[in-house]
Formats: sequence, C-alpha cells, structure tokens
Amino acid sequence: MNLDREKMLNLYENMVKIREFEEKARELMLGGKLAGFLHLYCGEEAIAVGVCANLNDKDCITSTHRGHGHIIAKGGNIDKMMAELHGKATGYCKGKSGSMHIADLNIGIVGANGIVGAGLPIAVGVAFAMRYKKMDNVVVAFFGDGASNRGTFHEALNMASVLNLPVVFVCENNHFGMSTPQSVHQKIKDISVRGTAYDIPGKTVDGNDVLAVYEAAAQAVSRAKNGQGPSLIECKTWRHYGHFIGDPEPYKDPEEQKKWLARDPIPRFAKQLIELNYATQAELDAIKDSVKEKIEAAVKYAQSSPDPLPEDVFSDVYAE
Amino acid sequence: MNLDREKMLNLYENMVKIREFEEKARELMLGGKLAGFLHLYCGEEAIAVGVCANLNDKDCITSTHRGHGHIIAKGGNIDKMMAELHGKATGYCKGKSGSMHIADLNIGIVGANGIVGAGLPIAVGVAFAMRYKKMDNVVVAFFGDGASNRGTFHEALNMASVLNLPVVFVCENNHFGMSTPQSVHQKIKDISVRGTAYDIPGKTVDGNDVLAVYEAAAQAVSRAKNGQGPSLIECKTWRHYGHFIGDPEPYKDPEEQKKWLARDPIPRFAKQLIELNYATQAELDAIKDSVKEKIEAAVKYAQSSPDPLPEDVFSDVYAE
Amino acid sequence: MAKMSYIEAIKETQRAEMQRDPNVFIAGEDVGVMGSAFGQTAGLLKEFGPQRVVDTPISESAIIGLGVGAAAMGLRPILVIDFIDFMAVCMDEVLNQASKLRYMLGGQVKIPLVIRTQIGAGIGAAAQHSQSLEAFFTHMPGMKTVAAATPADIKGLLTAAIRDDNPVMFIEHKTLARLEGDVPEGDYVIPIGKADIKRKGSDVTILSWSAMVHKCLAAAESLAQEGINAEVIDIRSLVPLDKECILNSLGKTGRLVIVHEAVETSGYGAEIAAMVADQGFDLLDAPIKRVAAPFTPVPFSPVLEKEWVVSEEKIIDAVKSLF
Amino acid sequence: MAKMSYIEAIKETQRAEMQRDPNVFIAGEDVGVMGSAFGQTAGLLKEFGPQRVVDTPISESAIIGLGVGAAAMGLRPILVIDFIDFMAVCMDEVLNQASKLRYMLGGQVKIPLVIRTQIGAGIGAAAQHSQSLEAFFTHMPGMKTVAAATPADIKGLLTAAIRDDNPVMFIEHKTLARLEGDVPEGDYVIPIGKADIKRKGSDVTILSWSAMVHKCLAAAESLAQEGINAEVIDIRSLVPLDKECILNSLGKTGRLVIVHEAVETSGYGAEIAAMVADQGFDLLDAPIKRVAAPFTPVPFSPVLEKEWVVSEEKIIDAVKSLF
Ligand SMILES: Cc1ncc(C[n+]2csc(CCOP(=O)(O)OP(=O)(O)O)c2C)c(N)n1
Ligand SMILES: Cc1ncc(C[n+]2csc(CCOP(=O)(O)OP(=O)(O)O)c2C)c(N)n1
Ligand SMILES: [Mg+2]
Ligand SMILES: [Mg+2]
Repeated sequence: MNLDREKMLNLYENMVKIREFEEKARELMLGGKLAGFLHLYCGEEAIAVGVCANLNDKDCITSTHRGHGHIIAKGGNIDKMMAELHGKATGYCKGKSGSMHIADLNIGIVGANGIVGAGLPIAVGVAFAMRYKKMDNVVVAFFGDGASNRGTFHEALNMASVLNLPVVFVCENNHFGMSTPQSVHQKIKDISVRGTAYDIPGKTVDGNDVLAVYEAAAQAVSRAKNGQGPSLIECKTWRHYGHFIGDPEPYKDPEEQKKWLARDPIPRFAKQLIELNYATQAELDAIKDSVKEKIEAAVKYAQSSPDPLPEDVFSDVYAE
Repeated sequence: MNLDREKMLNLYENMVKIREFEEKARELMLGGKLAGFLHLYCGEEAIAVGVCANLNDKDCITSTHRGHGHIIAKGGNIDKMMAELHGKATGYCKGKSGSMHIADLNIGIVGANGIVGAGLPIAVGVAFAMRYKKMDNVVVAFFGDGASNRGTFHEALNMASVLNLPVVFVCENNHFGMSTPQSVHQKIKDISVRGTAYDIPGKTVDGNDVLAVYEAAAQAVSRAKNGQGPSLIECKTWRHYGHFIGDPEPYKDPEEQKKWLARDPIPRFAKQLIELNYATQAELDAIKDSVKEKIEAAVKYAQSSPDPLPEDVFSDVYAE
Repeated sequence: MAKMSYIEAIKETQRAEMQRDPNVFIAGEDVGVMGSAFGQTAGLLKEFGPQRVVDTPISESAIIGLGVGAAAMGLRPILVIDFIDFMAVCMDEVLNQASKLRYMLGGQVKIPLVIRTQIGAGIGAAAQHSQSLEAFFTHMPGMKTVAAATPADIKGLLTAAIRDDNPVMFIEHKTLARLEGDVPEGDYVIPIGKADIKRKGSDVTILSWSAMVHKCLAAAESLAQEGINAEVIDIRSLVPLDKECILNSLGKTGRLVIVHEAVETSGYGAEIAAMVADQGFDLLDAPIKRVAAPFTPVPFSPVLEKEWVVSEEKIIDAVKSLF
Repeated sequence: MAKMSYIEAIKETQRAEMQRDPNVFIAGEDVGVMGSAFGQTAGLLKEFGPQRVVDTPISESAIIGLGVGAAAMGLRPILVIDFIDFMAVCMDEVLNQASKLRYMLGGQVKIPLVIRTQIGAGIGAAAQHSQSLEAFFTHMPGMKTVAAATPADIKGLLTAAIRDDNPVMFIEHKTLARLEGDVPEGDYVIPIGKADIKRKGSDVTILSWSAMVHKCLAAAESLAQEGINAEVIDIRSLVPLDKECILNSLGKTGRLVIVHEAVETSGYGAEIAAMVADQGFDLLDAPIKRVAAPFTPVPFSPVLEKEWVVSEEKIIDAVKSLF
C-alpha cells in the first residue's frame, strides 16, 4: 500500500464524516426534523471511501437510495446535502430531491436513485459518453446485494461487457435486501461470481477494510482507464441500523449484529493508522472533532436556509 | 442411450413434422396466404424434440416467438396450429393469436410469446404452482441466445434457484438475436456458464444432435422431479432461414451457413438411425410421406375452416 | 362491525381469504419475516408458512411473472409491489402478459391474480415513491383496477379482487395507513364496478377515489356552509366504471368536478370527463372541472409537496367556479 | 421538395442530424448491419461507424439507461425500440429516470434523448406487436410525445425532437412505412407543440394523429359529398398540446370528433375531450365523440383485426351522429 500520510488521514476523515453525517441525520429524523425515507450508510463507510479515493472530479458515480456515503466520499458538499435533506432551496437539488436523488454533476455525482438497480444502466451510458468523447475517465456504479437480483444488473453488466466500457460495478453486500437475508434472495455466497456471466473479472473483498477496498478499486479503475473494460467488485459489509429509520429489524440475529459491530470499519482503520504510525489517537480525535464541527455547521446552514417558494414546484420540468 | 425403436422413430417423425410444417408455412406466407410475422424453426428441430421427448402431458413448456417446433414436439395438434396461422375460428386460439401466442393448456403448452424473454418468469410461476399442488412435474422454458441478455432471464433463473423449483431452462443458441451475432451481443461463448450466477448447473450440448439433447434434458428433468431444482441447458444450433420471412440476412456469412447446413439435424439423425439399424431409408421415407400428408390435411383443414365472426373481437377479454 | 385501521383491514382480509381458499398465496419483497414495511402482511408468515407467504428477491418482473404462471395453473396469487412507482420495472408482465393472456389464447386460461400496491404523495417520499399511476392500468384491456378509501372498502374490494377470475390492480394509499373505520364482519364483498355515494347532494357532483375522497368530503362540508350541497361519489372501481351512478348523479346536479391526486394530463379523470362529455353532454349545465396535480414530478420539500398535492381549497374553488 | 417514403424520411433525417451534430448517435437492436427491420437506419452504420450506430443486445432497460447516462453527459442519443409494445420492458428508465431526472436534480441536467418507436395494428402482428400505447407517455411530466403522419412531418418533427433538450417519444406508424410524400429540402423543423390543420372545414372538427389522420381525411372527403365540411386537425404533438388550434377550430365548428387507434378507455383522446369539456365547453354544440378501438387486445385474424381497427365508416357515422 503506497499511500502517503495525507491520503491515509483523508480516508479516515471521509469515513468519519460519513458516520457523523449519518448519525446527525438519524438524530434529526428521530427528532421529527426530516421528512421522507432515510437509509443510513453507517457501517459501510469503508466502501464508498475506499472506492472514491481512486477517482478524480471528472470520474463519475451513480448511487443508490443509501447514497449519502457515496456523495460525501466523492467530495459532495455537506452543507448542500444537509440542506437538501431539509428540503431547502439551498440544497443540492433545491429541495426537490430529498435524501434519495442527490446529485452534483460538477464533480461527477450523477445521482442517487430511489429505484433499486436503476443506477447501473445509467452508469453504462455515462461510460459510453466518456469513451465517445475520448475522455480518460471511469464510472463507478454502486449497488446492493438485493439490487444484484434485478434485471438491470444483468443487462447493464452485459452491455458494459460487449461495449468494453470503463465501468466499475461495486456491489455493497450488506447481506440484506431490506429484511431479506442474502441466503433467501440468492443461492450464491459471493456475488462476484456473477462476473463470469459476462466475461467480466469479479472480485470479493472485505468491505469493512478500507485499504482492501482501495486496492481492489485501484486495479479495476486502472483496468477501465486502460481500455480493458468493466470489473465487478463485491464488498462484504453490514449495515449497523435498520433498512430505514423506523425499521424494527425483527429479522436481524443479535449475534451476527454483535460480530459485525466488532468489525466496524472506523475503529478498525483507526487502530491500523495508530499501529502503523500514521497518526496518534489525539490526531484522530482532532479529525473527528473538526468533522463534527463541520456537520454542526451544515445543520445550521440547512436550518437557516430558506424554503423553496411554492411556485418552484413548476420549474425544472423541461429544459427550454 | 436406452431408447427403443418406437421412441427413436418418434423422435425422427417429430423432427420431420416440424420441418415440413415450417416449410409449408413458409410457402404459404410467401404465397401471401398468411398475415403477420413468421419465425421458422427449421434447423433447430432436434432441440424441441429432444427435450420434449422427456415430458408427459402434465409437464409444461413456455415457448417463444419461434414456437411452432416446441408446440409440435410437445404434442400440439397441427390442424389447430395451421388453422391458427390462418386466423381461423378453429385455430388453437380461435384466430386471436396467430403464430406468436399459440397455447394448449390441456397438454401443458402454456404459450408462445411475442415478447423476447417473457416466458421465463411465467415458467417459474408454473413450476411454483406444481410444487404448491404437490405435482410431480416439471416446466421447460425455451428461449434464445438473444433472450439470455434480457433482465427476465436473470430474475427468473435466480427466482427458480432460491425457490428450488422444477424448471429446466433451455437456451436455443442459434448464434443470432435477429441480425446480431452472439459475439456482438455477449462476450461469453457458452451461455451455460450463466448458471454459475445462480448456483444452477449449466450444460452445453450440440443442439443439432437430438440424442445429445435428449440425454441432457433427461438428466435435468429427473433432477427437477427429484426436488433438486432448476437446470440450464444450452443447445448450440443454427437457423436455416432468416429471422422472419422476408429477412434478407445481410449479416450471415455464407461459409458459416454452409457449414451448419451440413450439420442439419434431420439427415444427421436419419443417418444414425440407418447405421444403427433402427430403420431403413425406405421406412424413413415412409414417415416423411405420411407426415407430408398430415401437413397437407392440416392446410386443407385450416383453409376450409370458417373465419371468426367480427363480434368475436369482444369475447375472451375478461373471465366472468 | 369491528373498528380497525386501513392496514389492519388489508391484513385481516388477506388472512380471511387465505383461510377460506388454500389456493390463495402472497408473494413479494419483505412480506414474510418483516410483514411488509407498514405491517400489511404482519403475522401471515407465521400462520400460513413460507409456501404461502413468499419472501422474494428484488425481482419484480419475476414476481409478477411468477403470479401469471401460478394463476394460469389455478392458484390465486396476491402479488405485492410496495409502491406503484415500481410497477414500471414489471410493466411487461402486467401489460403484455397478465392482461392479455386470456384473450391471446382465445379464452383458454383465467389469470386470477391481484397486485397490491400503494399510490400517493404526502410523506416526503419524493418523485420515485409518491406517484399516483393508476391511470396506466385503466388503459389495459383485460385488467381491472380498484382503489379503496376506507377500511370497510378495503375489506369489500380486496375480497372481491381476490375472488375475481381476472387480474386486478388493487390500489392502496400510503397516507391512509392509520385511518380507522368500521368494517363489516363476516363475508363482505363489494362488487367490482359499483361506485359509492359517500355524501348525498343535489347541487354539484364531486367525483374521486382513494385518499382524495376524504378531501372531497371535507370540501363538501365547507361548501354546505356556503349553501352548496355537493354529492360526493367514490368511484372505487376505475375499470369497470359505474357510469350509471355518475350519470344519475349528474342528472340531479348538472355540474361535475373530478378530483384526483395524479397529474391532470392523461390522469383517469380525463377518461371520466370524456365519457361524460359524450354520454352525459345533455345533463351538463357547466364545464367539467378537473382538480388534479400539476404536470410535474412530485417534489420532496414539504413546502413544495404541499403545493403539489390537491388541497381542499382547490376543490372548493373549482366547485365555486361552476356557480 | 423531394419525394420520399416515410421510412426514407426517417433514415434521411437521422443522417442529416448525425452529419450536423457529432453528438447525435443511434443505439438499439439491429440498427447497424441490418439497418433495422424495415430499413429505418439502412446505410447509417457504414457512414458513421459502430461508435455512432450501435447494435445492442436485447436489453431494452440497458438501452434506455445507456441513453439517459449518455444524455446527462451531453450526447444526443436516438434510441430505437422497434415496437411500442416493448416499451413495457423498459418503462422505469422512461418514467422514473429519463422523464424525472432533470426535476429531481433541481434542474442540474438536461436529458436530450429521442426514443423512436412504432405503434399500430394492420399487419396481423397480434396483441403484443400492434398496440398504440402513446397515451402512457403523455402521463409522464418531463416527457414530450410526438407522432408523424407524413414523410414531411417525419422530417420536421424528428429534426425538432433530436434538437430538443428534453426526452421525446417519437411515434411512427408501421402501416405508413411505404407512404410517399413531398418533403421540404434543407433545414426543416416543425416546432413541437404545433398542430397542423390538414384539411380546412367549418362544420365539424375531426382531430387525430398518426395513421388515423389519413382515415380522417378520407372520411372528410366522403362527408363533403354529403354536404358536411369537416376540418381535420393532425395534432402531431400530444405533449405539449396545441390547445389554441383546437379551440379555434371548435369556435368555428362547435362539434368535435376525436379519432385514435388506441383503445378508447384512457387513450389520449380522453385528455383532449376533457380539456375541451372544460376550456371549450361554451363552444360546444354537441357531445364530444371519440372514435377509437374497443377495450380489447389486438386480435390476430385479419377478419378480427379489421373489425378492431377504426374504420372510415365509423368516423363518418360518428360525425353524422352530431348533426
Ligand atoms: C425496483 C425497486 N424495488 C423495490 C424497492 C424497495 N426497496 C428499496 S431499498 C430495498 C432493498 C435494497 O437492498 P440492497 O440492494 O441490498 O441495498 P441496501 O438497502 O442493502 O443498501 C428495497 C426492496 C425499490 N426502491 N425499487
Ligand atoms: C423485449 C423484446 N425486444 C425485442 C423484440 C424483437 N425481437 C423479436 S425476436 C428477436 C430476436 C430474438 O433472438 P433470440 O432470443 O436469440 O431468439 P431467436 O429469434 O434467435 O430464436 C427480437 C430482437 C421483442 N419481440 N421483444
Ligand atoms: Mg443490501
Ligand atoms: Mg437466437
């Protein structure tokens, strides 16, 4: 792993930023401050961060209903995100999107998506455009284990394969589609084997190990940029909370939950950083504190921002 | 191969019946006697016949736009088929279906389908019902190489896998989806590898060898009937004519066409039958002659049958 | 009569029909262990087992396809697609398979399946989880479409839908989940195709379905205080439509306001207005008004969503514009 | 003016736009080597290469998804889905992605894509290859829908659709393939949203689109011989709709007959009738008539199909019923 200190601490900071953002969003939701559905990324931070650390601003991602982590890892502005969650005019999408459709086209965030599996074909289209325009870039499509059973997964991977497009398909296998355990929704254990069906290399990694994710993504990204086509990476992980806020999780085995909480990617990476002398505990604490401040500032920004005007309902339907 | 003479000759007769039916349909279409689209099964007869020889009347099939062969192999009545192609009231579907939606629920033909890939999920549902009703039966879903790229392929195989249902998925790989060669529509060579994605056993066989198809299907059917779940069989084959009648086939390599015509499953099986002393050429000729007579009779039946009444347009929309 | 919530009525009706007929089963995402996101199937897995309450992968085409195949074999599937927005991913199975199979096959099969799904905005679920797309299904010969506005109608219509030998879209509304109401006990079937006059009146006919019925009733109360006596019809069944009930009401009132939550353009209100502009033309004393959503996706922000969803005030204004 | 067929106009318009704008490309099944089933893209692969004329797998969701992603990046895809019946397998990409993305994202993107597809019965293609489903797309905010009845309209509307910054459903009709007509040379754009009065008249307004326009014109000629002078409007653009043109015509005639090939219930004729029953109520001297298909799938048998498809006689009868 040839990452310098700055990059390593950056990974850490981003993971913490996601975690704190999500915890704050949870608190706001439980406090009745946010409308709609909220799907938290807590526990899965190493994936978004490990993958996006390989991307530049012209590289793109498509995201999911559980998208906050991807957006933060890709460099999204948390003020605008928080404002969007509050439905404010200053939000990323002027309050029209809420949690599930956040995008920032300027930095390659093509959008979260409320339809499971819908991002994959769109990612293929973005990659098609990159090749068409002779851009030296790559698209990452994030999606879940549940989404890997949608027809769009199949069609998108096959299409990317035959057109040999620069796409990295990243499956976040948190072992559940909503309440349905992986063992109930598919017989295979490693979703990466599905690459076989398209002659796409598939790889399974520990999704709670940010460096392992980083490594796997680095290879896939360079493969794509070298014109060698798409890859499939499966990251095994676990969501710490329910599917959405309000989910009582009758389906989760407390033992499993305990086992996975012990593998929380953030303390785990913190330990590594300290052991390998990248940072001291105090330095990591300072990072966390500064992140927390930023999150508080984002909340303040959001809450002091104006609502959209009722007549804004009518704008942005058609381009002139 | 432990098939008795009667069964062997039956395979032959069915293959010839399909061939002659299709040649006659072609002649009628070119002569302006039939409306709509006509997709001929010529060249692929060994598949339908080899597979359906393993099925009884309570076993079911779902078919495709290229469905005549499946229906004949499953025991369909050629009079009613021919009448249906002519849009007659005596046709299988009272003239409402034409070539693409023929069905005979009494002998397990759940229906041809004009939407590529649509039969697969329906087959899964039929299998679900068989298990629900504790029937000791199996469903075969026929589909093409092109159809194997539709999302429904993926969803149906995965669903059949997790529910462990008695389905045999039979892919007729004739190397083209309409004009698009397999190499353009997918990077894999053997579609049977796609079973891996669902933990379903996949097998590739020579689809122009009726006995090889029979063998593979026999195994898959007994697997299914033993409660061991679905299988995927890929049969490599070739369509002798264009995608539909009227297709000028600018995309076909004449050399390839020649190579495959030399592997025509019917003369090939005839040769085997004679070499292995199952039949003499004269006996085979007699079979063909009798089949031809039946086809002529079917045409006569169809052409002398009444048209539906205009008011029949309104019936069969809803069940009372 | 028993008092129960809309959700309880959904659950209890499914339970009763599953007890009555062993061929009835439920399949869909999270219908089993979780009992569905809002509890619509809670407890059914325990009672009927995994053979009859099937937790499926996220594979909507395969879910509806499974239903079509099973129905063709004589079973009576209840297929759950949580939000009507998701129907877009399995439209072929609905439009080209379930709805057409009987006709294409010359009457050889019945396809007795029910698709239970929810429409509606109002909870900040944004553009892909808030639509009211019922009109699509009314343009599909072979399909029936019903929508229930009260717990009692849930019981009567869902029972009828499950017993119907045809595919039925059963439309629930997500904001009605906790609505309480009296529900008749025992066997209770509302024939599909019968509208319900939820308020008698003589001056204007207000016609609606699903959650909007309640807004229409509230608007009617306000209007009564201003001397306008509105009749409120809940059509309940979109296809087939109870034309007789509508035209009879119009014979009394001469004025028609159609209210629905979907966007106005090509919403099902258009069909009703068109039918009346032909068959009821001579009964009309005034233009036919539609009160519906603007032609935009559903926005997230509560401020925008409130503006988007039809309000009582808009209904009142439309009615008054006719006098 | 050049004489060309409907199909040639499709091909030549695509060619011209691809020459003009390097961001325009075509993707779909069999668009390349085969040049599409009826030659709509013949020769384009040779001229523009496989990068711009892309033969795809049979994966309609991925085709439209590819278009959405590419359009978001600034390309201008023409996506070919042979028959509108198949749109059911990629409805999510159209309804929930292409049409909504701009709005959901607060105006951050444009999605300038065209979906070229065919409607219509008349060639014995039966229930899954003969539908006229254009109404679905008119219920999707963010989407425009146009239909061309002549080679000239093909050129003008397809050019406009390709240059439009929004998703556009471009509806062709399979029975018009060989229709010949004069086509303006050079740059020729018909603004989307403008109806065309294809025949002037004063006694009744007959309104239609796509292939039915020709039947309406023929019916108008017959009616003229009986002393009824019909105005025939080809709306051409379903969304946005040229309400002004329709209401102006009605101001003259006071009578409206809407003709379309789709099944009547919830067809786009309903929307037009509803609009007129509100905004044009005072102009109406008679009920609004719709002439459309019965509420059944399209049957195969030529005898049945002929009964199913709207005929000149039915149009004439509907018009006469208003006098
Ligand atoms: C097409 C579609 N079907 C169902 C849903 C409802 N739904 C939202 S998230 C979800 C589970 C997704 O599971 P997975 O893909 O594993 O992602 P995760 O939530 O675990 O991150 C479901 C069923 C949806 N939004 N879209
Ligand atoms: C969903 C859908 N897309 C496209 C078509 C048009 N179409 C009909 S058959 C066909 C090719 C099918 O290829 P394959 O599955 O290999 O079957 P084959 O014709 O070779 O037997 C296509 C593209 C269709 N009927 N349905
Ligand atoms: Mg998951
Ligand atoms: Mg093929």
